[in-house]
This record gives sequence, C-alpha cells and structure tokens, in this order.
Amino acid sequence: MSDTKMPLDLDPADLLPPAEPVQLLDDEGTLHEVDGYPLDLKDSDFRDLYRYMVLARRVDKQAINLQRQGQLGVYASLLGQEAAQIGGAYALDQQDWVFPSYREMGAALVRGVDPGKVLHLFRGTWLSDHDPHEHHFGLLSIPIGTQALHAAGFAMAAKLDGSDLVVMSYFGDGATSEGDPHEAMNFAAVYEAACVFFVQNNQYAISVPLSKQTKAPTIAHKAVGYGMPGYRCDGNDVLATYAVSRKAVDRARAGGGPSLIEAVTYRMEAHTTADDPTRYRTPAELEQWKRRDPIARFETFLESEGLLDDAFRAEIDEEAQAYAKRMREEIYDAPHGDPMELFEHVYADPPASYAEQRALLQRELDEHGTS
Amino acid sequence: MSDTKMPLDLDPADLLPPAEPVQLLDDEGTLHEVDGYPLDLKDSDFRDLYRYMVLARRVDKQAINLQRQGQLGVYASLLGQEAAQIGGAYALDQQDWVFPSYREMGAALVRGVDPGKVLHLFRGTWLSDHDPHEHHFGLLSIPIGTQALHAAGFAMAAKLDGSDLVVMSYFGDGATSEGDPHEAMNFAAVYEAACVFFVQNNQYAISVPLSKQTKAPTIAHKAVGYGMPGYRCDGNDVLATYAVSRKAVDRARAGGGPSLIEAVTYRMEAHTTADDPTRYRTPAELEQWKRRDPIARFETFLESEGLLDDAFRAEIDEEAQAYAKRMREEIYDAPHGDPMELFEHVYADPPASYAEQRALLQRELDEHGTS
Amino acid sequence: MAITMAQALNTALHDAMAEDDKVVMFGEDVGILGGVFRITDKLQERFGEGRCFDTPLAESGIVGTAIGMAMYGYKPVVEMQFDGFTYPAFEQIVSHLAKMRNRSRGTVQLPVVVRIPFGGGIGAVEHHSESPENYFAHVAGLKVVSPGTPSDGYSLLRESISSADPVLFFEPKRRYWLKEDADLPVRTEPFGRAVVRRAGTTATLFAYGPMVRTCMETASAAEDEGWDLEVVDLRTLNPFDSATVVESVKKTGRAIVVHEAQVFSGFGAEVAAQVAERAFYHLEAPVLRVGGFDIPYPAAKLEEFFLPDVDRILDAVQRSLSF
Amino acid sequence: MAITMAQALNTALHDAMAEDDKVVMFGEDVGILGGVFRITDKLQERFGEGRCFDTPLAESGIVGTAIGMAMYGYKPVVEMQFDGFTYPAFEQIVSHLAKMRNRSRGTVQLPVVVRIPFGGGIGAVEHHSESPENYFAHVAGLKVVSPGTPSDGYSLLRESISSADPVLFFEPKRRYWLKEDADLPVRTEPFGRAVVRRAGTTATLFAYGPMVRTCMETASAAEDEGWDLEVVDLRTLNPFDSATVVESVKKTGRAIVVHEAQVFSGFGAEVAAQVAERAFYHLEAPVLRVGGFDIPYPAAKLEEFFLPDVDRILDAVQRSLSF
Ligand SMILES: Cc1ncc(C[n+]2csc(CCOP(=O)(O)OP(=O)(O)O)c2C)c(N)n1
Ligand SMILES: Cc1ncc(C[n+]2csc(CCOP(=O)(O)OP(=O)(O)O)c2C)c(N)n1
Ligand SMILES: [Mg+2]
Ligand SMILES: [Mg+2]
Repeated sequence: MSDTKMPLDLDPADLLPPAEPVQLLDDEGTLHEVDGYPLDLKDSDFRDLYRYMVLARRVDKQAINLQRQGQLGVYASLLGQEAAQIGGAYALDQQDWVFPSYREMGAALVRGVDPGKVLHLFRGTWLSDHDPHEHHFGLLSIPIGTQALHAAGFAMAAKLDGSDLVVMSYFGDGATSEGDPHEAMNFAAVYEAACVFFVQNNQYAISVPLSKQTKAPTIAHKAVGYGMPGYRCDGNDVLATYAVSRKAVDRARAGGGPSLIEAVTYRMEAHTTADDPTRYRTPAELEQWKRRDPIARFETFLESEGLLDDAFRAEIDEEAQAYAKRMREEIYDAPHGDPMELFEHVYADPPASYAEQRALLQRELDEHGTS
Repeated sequence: MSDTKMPLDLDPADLLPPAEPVQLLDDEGTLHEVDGYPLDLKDSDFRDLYRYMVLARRVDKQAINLQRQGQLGVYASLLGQEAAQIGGAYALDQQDWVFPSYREMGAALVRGVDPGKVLHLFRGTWLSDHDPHEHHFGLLSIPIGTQALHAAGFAMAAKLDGSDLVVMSYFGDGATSEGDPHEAMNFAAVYEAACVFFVQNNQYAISVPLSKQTKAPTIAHKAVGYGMPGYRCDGNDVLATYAVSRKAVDRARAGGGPSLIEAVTYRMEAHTTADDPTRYRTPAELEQWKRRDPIARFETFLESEGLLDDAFRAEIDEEAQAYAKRMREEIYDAPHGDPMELFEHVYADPPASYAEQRALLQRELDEHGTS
Repeated sequence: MAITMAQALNTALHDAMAEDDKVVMFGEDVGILGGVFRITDKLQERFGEGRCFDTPLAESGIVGTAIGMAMYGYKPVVEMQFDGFTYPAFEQIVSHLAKMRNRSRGTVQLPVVVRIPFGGGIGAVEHHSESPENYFAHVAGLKVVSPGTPSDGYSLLRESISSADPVLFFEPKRRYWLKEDADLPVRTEPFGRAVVRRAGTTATLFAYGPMVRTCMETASAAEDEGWDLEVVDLRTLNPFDSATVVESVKKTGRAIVVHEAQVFSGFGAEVAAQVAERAFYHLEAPVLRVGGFDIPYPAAKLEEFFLPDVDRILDAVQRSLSF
Repeated sequence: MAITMAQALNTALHDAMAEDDKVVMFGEDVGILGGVFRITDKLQERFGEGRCFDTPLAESGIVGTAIGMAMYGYKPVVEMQFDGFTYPAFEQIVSHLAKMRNRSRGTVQLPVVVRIPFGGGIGAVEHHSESPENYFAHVAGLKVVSPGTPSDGYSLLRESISSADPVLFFEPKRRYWLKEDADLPVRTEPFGRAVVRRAGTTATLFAYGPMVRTCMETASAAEDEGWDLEVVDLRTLNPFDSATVVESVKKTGRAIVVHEAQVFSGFGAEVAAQVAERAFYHLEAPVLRVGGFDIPYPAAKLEEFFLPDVDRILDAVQRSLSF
C-alpha cells in the first residue's frame, strides 16, 4: 500500500525551514555569505534597492501627512517594512504579477505604479485608480488574505497557458489565520502553480501580536502542510529578502511550484492612521526595532562598498521630493469626480433598471448638487 | 530580537510525524510493540474493540440494505474504516465529546448512540434524531469540515470552565482543504484547547483521490503549521488507532493542547449509496485494500491470543442481529411525523408570523392531507 | 428531439468549450466523475485535464481561483456541488466577483459563471435543497439566472458563459430530468427578458427555475375551475424584466409570485414590491407570495409540506380572486 | 444623562457580563484595544482574558467556535470587525448558527450574538460601509436586530444576549456618537415591536438603524412643506412587526421604506410587499422604497451621492403625495 508510506523521498528535516532566518547583512550592516543564497546583484541593483527603499519611505511619509491634513481618509503605513516588500518585488520580472494587500506601497513603486494613483483608494476618490494590467500589479485588497486565491488562480492560468510568469502574493501574519490563504496555498501546490506567497510578518494584526495569532514555530513552517518549501528571512535585510525571493521565484519559474516566504519584520507605525498603538505595545519594543532599521543598515553596507556618495544621495533625494510633490498634486483637494460615473463600471452590460436610478441621481444633482 | 528566532527549543525534526504510520498489528495480525505507544488494554477491551467493529459493520450493512429497499434516501458507508473510527472513539472517556461528520456510525456506536436514531437523518424523518447532550455526540455534520470549529469552540469552553474533558473531531482527507478545519486547528492551538482532530484519510473525497487533494507529504504533516503534534497511524489497525488516540487524548486532558491524527485507511464502499465508484477507481485497487481488512486482521490477533472463541462470536453475532433488527423496526416505514412540528424548533421564541403559516399548513393538511 | 435539462446543460458546456478554448470548467468531482449530476460528463475526456479539472474540496478556493484565472484571460465556469455549499464562497462572490469590475473602473472584467444546482424536491439530506438565489440577487455586480426549461438551460448557459459579467447560474436540480422537444443548439430570449409561458386572463403566476413547471401544471389544473392563468417565467432575476412583469399584471390585474425559498425577504418580495409600485392602479387584489415557510428546509419526508405545489398555488389564486 | 450609542452598547456588555458569568465576548482586537470602535472597552480589564479575548484573524473561526462554546453552555457575544468582514462567516451563520436548533429538534440551543457595526456615512474605505442585513433577514432561525437610538442600543443588546435564539445585531456605526438623554440601565420595547418615533398623518417613513435618525430629520424638514410625517422605527427585522406597520399605513395611507442598502431585493422589498398585501385597501399611493442605488457601495468621496438623505426621502414623499 504505497499510500500508507511517505510519498516523499526526502529527509524529513529538509522540509523544515532553518532555525534562523536567512540574513545576509547583519544588524551592523556587514555582509555574510549564506549557503544556497548567492547574490547575483550588480552595483546598479544595490543602488536600485536602496533607491526604492528611500522612495518608499518618503512616499509613505507623504501619505501619512496627507492623511493628517485631512486629504486621505486613512492610510496604512509600511514604515519599517521597506526591505521586506521591496526585496520581494525586486526579484520579479516585468511579465510577473503581484497581488498585494492594502499595505504594499513599496511593492507598487517597484512595479512602476504611480503612488499618487494608489492613494485615490485611501482618499476615497474611487475604489482604486490604476489598471492592474499595465504594471501587473493587482488592486489593493482589503478583505484579509482573499487576494492569495486570485494569485493562485492567476498562476494556474499562466501555467495552463504555457507562460512562465511568476505570481507573488503579499499578505500579513494575521492573514495566515484566514481560510483563504490556506486554500490558496493548497491549490497552488496541487496544481504546481508558479505562485510565491510572501508573508510580511510585522508581528501584529492591528493589536493582536503574533503569539496570539498562531502557535506555529514560525510562519514559514506552515509551508510543510502544503508540501512546499517555507523560506524564512530577516525582513529588515533587503539583501536577504531579495535573495530568498529570487530563489523562490526562480524555482517557481522553472516549474518547481509554489513556496512560502516569511519575512520577519516590524510595523513601526500604527496599523493605520486610525489606530492608537500605544494601547497595545510599549515604547521599549519600538525602540528595539528602531535599531534594526532596514534603510540605515543597508546604508552602512553601501557606504562600506563605496556605493553611496553624496551625488547619489542628492539624486534620490530629489527624486523622492518629486514623487512627494506629484502625490500632493494628485491628491490635494482632488475633486470627487462625476457621481454619474457610479453607474458606469458595475456591469459591462448594465440592467435596464439603471435608467431610472441614473435619472434620480441626475435630478438630485441638478436640484441640490448632492444626493 | 527574539521574534526573529525559532520560539521552540525543539529539534526541528521532532515536529514531523514519523515516516511510517504507527502500526501495532501488521497486515498478518501479528503484534509488534512500538516505542511510545504502550497498550494499556485489558482482555475485555480487546473484546470490546472487536465487538464494536463487528457491530459497526453489521449496522452499516443494514443501513445499506435499508437504502436499497428504499427506506433511506441515501447512506454513507464506513466499510473499511471500522478500525479508524472505533479506535479513536474508544480512547475517550464518558465526559468527553465527539463532533462527527456524516460517516461516523462506528463512532456513534461507541458513544452509545442508537444507530436507528442516527438513520432518521438519512431517511429524512427529521434532520437528526438524537440528543447530543445525552451521549456527548454532536449532530452528524454535512457541510464539510465545519464541525471542526464547533469542536474547537467546545474545547475552548471546557477549558474556560476548568473541565478536563477532551473533544474529538472527525473529518475526512478532503476536508483538510477547506478553510474551516484550518481555522479550527489554529484556534485550538492558540487557546491550547483539549481538542483532538481525527482525520480518516480514506484516500478519496467522493471521486477525488488524495494526490489531487494535497501535496503535503502526509496529512499528519499539516499539524506542523499549527505547532501541534501530528500523529499518523495505520487506520486499518484498531490497536494503532486506539494507541495513537490514547496518546493524543491523554496529552490533551493533561493540558498539553490539541493534536492531529491521520488514520490511513480506505473507503471500501461507494462514497454514498448515490455514488458510482467504478467511474473513478479500479477493482485492483479495491482488491489490494480488501486484503488489509481491519476486522480480519484483528480476528487473527485475537485468535492467536485465545480471545476469540465460538461462544463470544455467537454472542456478538446475536447482538449484531439484534441491532439490525432494531434498526429495521425503527426505520422500516417510519412515518413522516407531524408536519406541524416543522414550526416547533426553529426558534425558542417563534415570530408572530408563524401563526399565519401554521394556519395555512393546517388548512392544507385538512383539505388535501398534503401541502 | 426530446432533450432533458441535464442534457441541454451538458451540451451547452461542450459547445462553449469547443467554440472558445478560453472556457475552462472546474469544481469538485467535475472531472472523471462528470459531476454528481453528470452535468460535466465527458468534458474532461474531450478537452483534457487542463480545461476540465477536479479541485481540492474548497468552495472559496474554487471561486477565488476562478477570479484569478479570469483576470489572466480565461472564462471559468465553476460548479458548486450543491446550493448549500455555495456559502463558503460567499465572501469571494460578494466582495470580489461582484465588485472587481466596478472597483477597477472597468479595467478588470470577470467573465466567471458559477453553476449551482439548487432547490428541493429530490428527497435529499440537509443542505442539498436550498434556494439561495436571493442572497445573490441583492448583490450589485452579479447577474442571477435560473432556467425553467431545457432550451433556456442551453441558451442561458451559453449566454452566461459569453457574458463579460459574472453570472450566478441556478440550475433547478429537480428539473434536470425534465424533457422538452428542442434541437440544440438553440437560442432563446436573451438575459433580461421574462417570457410569457402561457397567456391567460384571470391572474398571473410569476416563477423561475423549478417553479415554472409547477406553475404550468397549476395553470392546467386551474382550467377545471374555469380560471385562465397566465404564467410568466422570469428567467433572469438580475437583470429583472419589470416591463414584461408589469404588462402582464396590467392585463390580468392579479399577481402571485411563486418560489421555493422561504417567503420572508425572498425574491418574491422584490417582485411583489415592483408590481405593487408599478402596476398600482391595475391591481385588483394584493400581490400574493407563495413559497416555502419561514423555516429551514425540512427533512426529505417532510419536504412536500414545505414546498409550494399546485394546491398551494391554487389556494393563492382563490384568495386573490376573492379579494 | 446624555449617552451615546457607543456608551450604551459598551455599558450593555459590561452589565450583561457582570450579571451572568456565562457571557463571554470575543473577536478581533476586542481585548486590550477595546475594539476598533471601543465598544468592548475595558471588558478584558474588568472580566479577564478568559471572558473577553482577542481571536486569530478568522471570522468563520469566530462564529464556528462561538457555536461550540454555546453548545457547552456559554453565551458568546462575538464581534465582526466590520460589516464587510461578516462574509467569511456566512456558512457558519447560515448552515449552523441558524439551523442547529431546528436540526436537533430543540435539544441544542445557540444563544449567540453576532455584533456587526454596519452601514456607511463615515467616509471609510471599501468593505467598511456595507449593509448586509437582508442576507440574514432571509435566513430562518436567526433574529436580526438593529437599534436606532442609544436606549434601544442598550436594551436590544441586553435582550439579544439573554435570547435563547441566535441574534445578528447590526450596530449603525455612523450613529455610535449619536446622543440621547437616558439613564442606563434602560429597558425599551421587546423584540418584535416596531415603535412610532414620531406620530404623523401625511405619510409613514419606515426605517431601522442608521436611517431612523435621518427619517426623523426628514420629518422635521417636512414640516416646512406642511407635511406631517409619521416615523416608524422597525427595530427588529426578524421578528417583524407587521401589525404596527400596517396600523400606521392604515392611518396615513402612504408608506416609504428607507434603508442604506441597495434597493433591489433589499429589506425594503419585504416591508413594501407586506404593506402592499396587508394594507391594500388603505394605500393611497404605491409603497415607495428609498435606499442606495443598485451598485456597490462607493468610495468615500461619493458616498453622499449613494446614501439616502433628507432630500431623497422628501422627494419620495412628494412622489407619494402626487400619486
Ligand atoms: C476578512 C477581514 N477581516 C477583518 C479585517 C479588518 N482588518 C484589517 S487589517 C487587519 C489586520 C491584518 O493583519 P495582518 O494580516 O498581519 O496584516 P498587517 O495589517 O499587519 O499588514 C484586520 C483584522 C479585514 N480587512 N478583512
Ligand atoms: C462545504 C461542502 N462542500 C461540498 C460538499 C459535498 N461533499 C460531500 S462529501 C464530499 C467529500 C468529502 O471527502 P472527505 O472529507 O475525504 O470525507 P469522506 O467522504 O471521504 O469521508 C463532498 C465534496 C459538502 N458536503 N460540503
Ligand atoms: Mg501583521
Ligand atoms: Mg475521504
């Protein structure tokens, strides 16, 4: 009865993620080689990674400011998670796709999505404002973990179509408790779809710490149950998040199937601008993680490699200011747009009943300017 | 940052189920001791286990016959899974609870539930016909995997109440793909609830074989993702299913938290009487498993131990006939009961609108005898 | 040729997949088994495992991956094995399938069909006889369809599959074996058109899916009473054909809406509300609703007391007439 | 004393937990954070982590374990963080929470309360402004409740917690800060009673939850037009108080049902259908429904164009009167 045996010819321990997360840059910014995670990066890549991280932080800050100025309803900051997000997305090719949650401004940048456009969701101009097909970047997904299934399905489709594109789905530590990511990982594994599940373990789901979310040794261990590799990396080390993602992405592209990445990081800001984290975490904890800042660490490394001079810093700074400016221009007092558009996109083929409803709204607009 | 380390002081390999399922009786019925699974059974227990298996098979057969005679609408047979089900339930105390799926006639027997009553569900007399509180046996649950959450919640409640009862939830290999069992195992683990998740891996979910259900090395490996032990046993060896369950139950009762058991077995019958398995599996496969029959194997063992004499056989046979007879009496041409009862149990406090609806049904009954 | 609803649906799937290789079919047991009702029979054999495949047992997974496949460019048709097992997919259907097009300002289309064998009358165990259509009729962004005849089964399924909008396709499982003389392929009226199945003058019966047949039987039986009933098959709940509905009531002056689902806040309420609003001056009696009682679907032996049947509908006609 | 809806609900939870140690409260972020709206503020501090606790992020898990805890003998009150996140729990609610009592012939009771902050008007992002009440009003076995005032918030929540039947408790989140002079504890009318909040003669506005306040404002505004509107607060959708509803329409002859949810197959359809049936001869105009358009809930900057407001309701009154 072969079914009563282990179908794998593996040393069982090979299934398990390593005890320590993969780290290439230590907390002091010194590079250490790690077996199995060669770095294939050129100087320009190092610089790009840095650039994206700095831009992401500036863009994030601008978004928070816009929210404080009443220009956005709410915003979910990625502060502290720059290395995790950007290292992941940087490992993708242009043809590849990203299915993000609501916190993926950094990944959006890497995909070339205009941050100003992303903010329309948070401003409430419309429910989103970018074309996913243009940058292969799905709509920000708010219902927790649901996008993991879209990613798995997209990867299943690509495989059926003979494409070798890879899909990366981001979600949080909290999301691992939902049914959908579970089903997504199982589907991806069963169909050997080229889908990389990238978990930013930022230690919290709003106020709920990881210890109350799961008793798994680590989130990477959850991969075992789907028969896929579970990788674990220091999420504040952009070289580690990149190298691990590269490995997972290459493997998927080569037909090796899906895998799960846990990037161990920390949400330095409130859950969203509507949240008050002082209710559930201590300044001491924050302080500890501040010392592990992903950008500072990478700067030390770049400096020691001679890759970070004043000219480059100035260049990035200028780019960052320009981004921020464009965001302000895009969002500041952005008008609410034409209410009649509300009926435009619900159906390709709208029901006859819309005529009456459109007429009602039009009458309201004519009479009162609002509903 | 202790959060970036493994929180467990375990040898990683200890997390994994053994490569081979635990087996105490080999296919030829010879007993082998297995480290960590001592048998605490008296002769009377051996006899009881046998008795339950034989009764379960007889009861199952009677149910199939009743279906063939048009007395039941449908029935889900446990043929071949007697050892799995009964070994599990036998490890429980009276105070403990079982949350079954629709295939748990064997477990029902062990809990003392009258099989005739269980059949009312399949006949369609009512949606169920036993009081869960009487035998600590939940209602048969049809939506796949949903009962695992009820089990987890019940165990959470018991813990909160200071009780040391243990809850066992049965579900199938297919059910492991649903979100609910995933969420249930996670909840149970997080709250360290005394809940044992017992998977009867009978190789199929209707027509879908295990290989299309999951790529996990084994179902027991799924426990790793919840930080709980995953046990795996030969599901056709009642001593193995018992010993493994005993271990899981004792551990849970002692406050050690939940665990997952995979009993590797085989569904010898159609999925239900409505199914045609010749469409998706071969006689050869069936033949192979027939040779591993759980009752035959246990008989060999009992005989070799001198525990099975003709008198005992006759006694069981008589009991089995009596059970079957009672089932026939209970079910055969059982009337449909009072339609007016339809309004009785929906609410403890029914809405005023029921008065009108009751009146309509009463009028229909008076006029036509039917609606 | 006499064909059954089941044959019509199966043929529709075959034809759609033959015509457009972007159409894929998946769900639980739809492959080698051909589905528990055999509606997907021989699709896998003919089109291969890539285009018709069994999934793991997870309905949210089925609908969620269908959304991803549709984003890539496929046209997934998925099966929920039974009505009562649609519920795990509720979030994916309501929060994504229905809303993605609008959310994306039209840049993402989701041409997904969710096939759902629904309704009672087959003596099944619990959760296998539900009528969940109104949960979905209330969701903007979905089309909700339910054929009452084999030709409509074929035609509406084909139209659903070519629709750029997501469709919840409710198959009246007790009518899978209902026969009709028809030659496939057949094209009937498009989405959004209700059809007068039987013209009459005394009162109008409105129905869809399984109850169309029951209403036709009622109309026949009513002849004995000297009543000439009109039967309107709604066909698509969303888009809803108010015009035809109102026109019929203007003619007959009396309306009875029939469905299997419990009456309270069922789809009959929408029909009744629209009729009462739009045919206000033409109604000679209140719109009556005939359906299941406001209780969970009962066990098999009691379903006949729950389900609307000819007698219950005639009783409503009588009440309408005596107003 | 002036209390807000939020205070009333929080106090109701405190009082219920103090009175009966079988009452437990759980959900996402309800512990130390006190819930994102602080409705569970200080429950954990006061009653300990055993009786008020944070769960993993899984709504099906929350409702499913609540069912298990109720079977054991507890009275769980659980929170869905927002309306739009109730959907993952749909199967547990519809297939088990609603049906277990009936399935078990009354041997299993599930005194579970599912608290759901619902509705729009607070400028939130998508999925945070939904009105899912009618998905549940259609489910036999559930009670569906939505308070429109702080005192009803307190009283109906207390009654929900002591109810032996499962209750879906819809909290109008835009009214969390609505004030009323009231002394807690207060007991108002029980489940199943609609209340005339303002007596009038011209027409009746029917509402529940967030729209009660809007209808009261409309009635005030209508005075300028010389209209004397009656406002009926439905309070519990199921059980539904037909008697009070019909009585009001018999008096005013005109009915307008108001809710935030999209109108098509919304709860307004049930109200309209009942009124049109039961007050047939008293209606001087068709029952009109005022609600959201049949589109997904829009982005924050456009919600004012979606939501019913005083003007849209007055417009309906005008239409009713000009019939
Ligand atoms: C299905 C669902 N339930 C609840 C919420 C409310 N909510 C928004 S974010 C969040 C926490 C998410 O935590 P995690 O997955 O760790 O991601 P993070 O926010 O930390 O990036 C919750 C509960 C939601 N958006 N969707
Ligand atoms: C949520 C849900 N989806 C689908 C079904 C239909 N169905 C009934 S049994 C079954 C297969 C279950 O397989 P498994 O979990 O392995 O249990 P087994 O029947 O083999 O004991 C399916 C798909 C169901 N009952 N519930
Ligand atoms: Mg997190
Ligand atoms: Mg199975």
